[in-house]
Amino acid sequence: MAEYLLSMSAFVLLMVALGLVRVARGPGYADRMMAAQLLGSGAIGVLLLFGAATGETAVVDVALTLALLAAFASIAFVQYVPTLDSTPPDAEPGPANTPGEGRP
Amino acid sequence: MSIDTLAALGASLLIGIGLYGLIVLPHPLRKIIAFNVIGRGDFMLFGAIARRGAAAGLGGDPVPQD
Amino acid sequence: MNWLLDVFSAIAVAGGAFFYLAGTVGLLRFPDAYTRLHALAKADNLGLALIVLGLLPQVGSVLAGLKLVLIWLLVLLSGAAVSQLIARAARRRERQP
Amino acid sequence: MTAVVSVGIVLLLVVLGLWTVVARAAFLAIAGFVAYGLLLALVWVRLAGVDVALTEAAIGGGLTGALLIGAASRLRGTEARCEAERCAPATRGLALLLSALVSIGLMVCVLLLPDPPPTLAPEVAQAMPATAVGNPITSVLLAFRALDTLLEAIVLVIALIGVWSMSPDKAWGGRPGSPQAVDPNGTLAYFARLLPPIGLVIGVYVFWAGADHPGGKFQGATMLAAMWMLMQMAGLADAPPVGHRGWRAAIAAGPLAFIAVGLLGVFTAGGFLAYPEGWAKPLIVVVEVALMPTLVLVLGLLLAGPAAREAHR
Repeated sequence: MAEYLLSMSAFVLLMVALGLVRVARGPGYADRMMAAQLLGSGAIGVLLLFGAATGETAVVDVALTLALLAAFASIAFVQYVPTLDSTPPDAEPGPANTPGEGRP
Repeated sequence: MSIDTLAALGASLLIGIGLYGLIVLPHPLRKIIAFNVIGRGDFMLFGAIARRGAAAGLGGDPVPQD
Repeated sequence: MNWLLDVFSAIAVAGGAFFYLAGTVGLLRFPDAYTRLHALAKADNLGLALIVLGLLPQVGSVLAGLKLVLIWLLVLLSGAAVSQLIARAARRRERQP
Repeated sequence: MTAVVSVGIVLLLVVLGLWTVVARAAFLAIAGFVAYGLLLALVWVRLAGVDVALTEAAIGGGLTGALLIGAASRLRGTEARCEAERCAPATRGLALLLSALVSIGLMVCVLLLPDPPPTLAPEVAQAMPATAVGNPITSVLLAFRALDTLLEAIVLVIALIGVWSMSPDKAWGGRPGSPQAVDPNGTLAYFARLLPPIGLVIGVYVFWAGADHPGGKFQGATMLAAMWMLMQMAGLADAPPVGHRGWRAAIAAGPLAFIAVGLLGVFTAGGFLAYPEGWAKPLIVVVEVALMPTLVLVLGLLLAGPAAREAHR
């Protein structure tokens, strides 16, 4: 069982690594924003499988930490990545330039 | 090859990569990232060496991990 | 009884891995951002869900099991919110000339 | 199978390290760096350093990504200018040579390490009962090498002072960041209302678990700081003004309490940061609980950045 879970975790890891190709290629910035989400959920899956395979119970806590902070990082990506694309280099403020992320 | 030797070799390689980036990249943010690649590589080297010191029921020597 | 649980775990985990595969293929092959987002959500929700489901019989305690479920719920929640935000940002960008 | 997976992970790690260096755009480097951090968490699990894996997941996966992407957004436009300063091929060649030498030197050292390896693990295991803490890492951090941990906390405070000193004169004493105008009924606001309570529970759990299992104040504090930052991004909370005395006092309280416990040791146990017999565990708990709020505030304010809005007094 441990071997099986380990190989599954390697498989999921490979899938996440391949998914990163899309982030590298773009083209739109929405594709780039997906990076955080893909990395977060992928890493959680890999960690859980890995932990179950090696019998290291504390890995669940690592995955829990990641689940919480990946959510935070995703939001930060969504907030800031659009400002990376906009051209004016002088007109400052960061995230406030994109107010109302949730405006309908 | 055991995981600790493998990780230590990988870490050595990463330290070199980070060092190259730190010297060559012009943008300050990129320099910071490269420097952090070195830092993480260092930690990993320490961790790999700590793993070799596994004894007394502990998974690794806990002192270098701090 | 034990082997039955193991078989269940194996099948569920394989299903989860399949959805990660599907998500990646979609992410690489689908034509635009919205459809790619849709593919990504499959990996998040179903992939992780099946993996968690498969690992549930393998954990020793109820607490660890609850943590697994909590992890999945957290990913579900953040996935839903972030997908919304990404899609809206893409749409706003599209409407701009 | 295990060997294949290990080799694969280390290979992927090296590829990601290369990516962060050669990537064209800063964003790609950041994405690569976050992935590098996540993969490192996995390597740390493999190296039986779950405590470090936890820190790596919290700081590498979450906080650093957010911090770097924010910095990239502030620095946009400078990238093209820097591109013009690319260094000459000769310099690059030299840099490559130097890096290669460092790498090879380290590898040789690794391969020549003494066998059997020297270790302090038995000593730690032997001395641990004296601290009554179940997690060896925590007992090293807070009992055997408490001075390091004290200085780490102080370094973070100094880093915060450094960030604050970047504030423009007219904003000095004001609030960091620009005010957020976010729809209170939007998805982000909803998310920022739902997640922090859960994050609070998990953060305190990880903090508390640190005594006997992997975890601790740094990891817990990171989560709480991230939740605070999320509320700020959604416009539900505002960062405190940099000049506020109460907040500054709260930040100083943690290290001061640590130093007080250390001084107590001078009188009762004959050494700075020495714990009297039988009092190790309660004093460690006091130090951890005192440092926790400081760390949350410092990490949160580091993320928020220097003061940017004028202080109205």
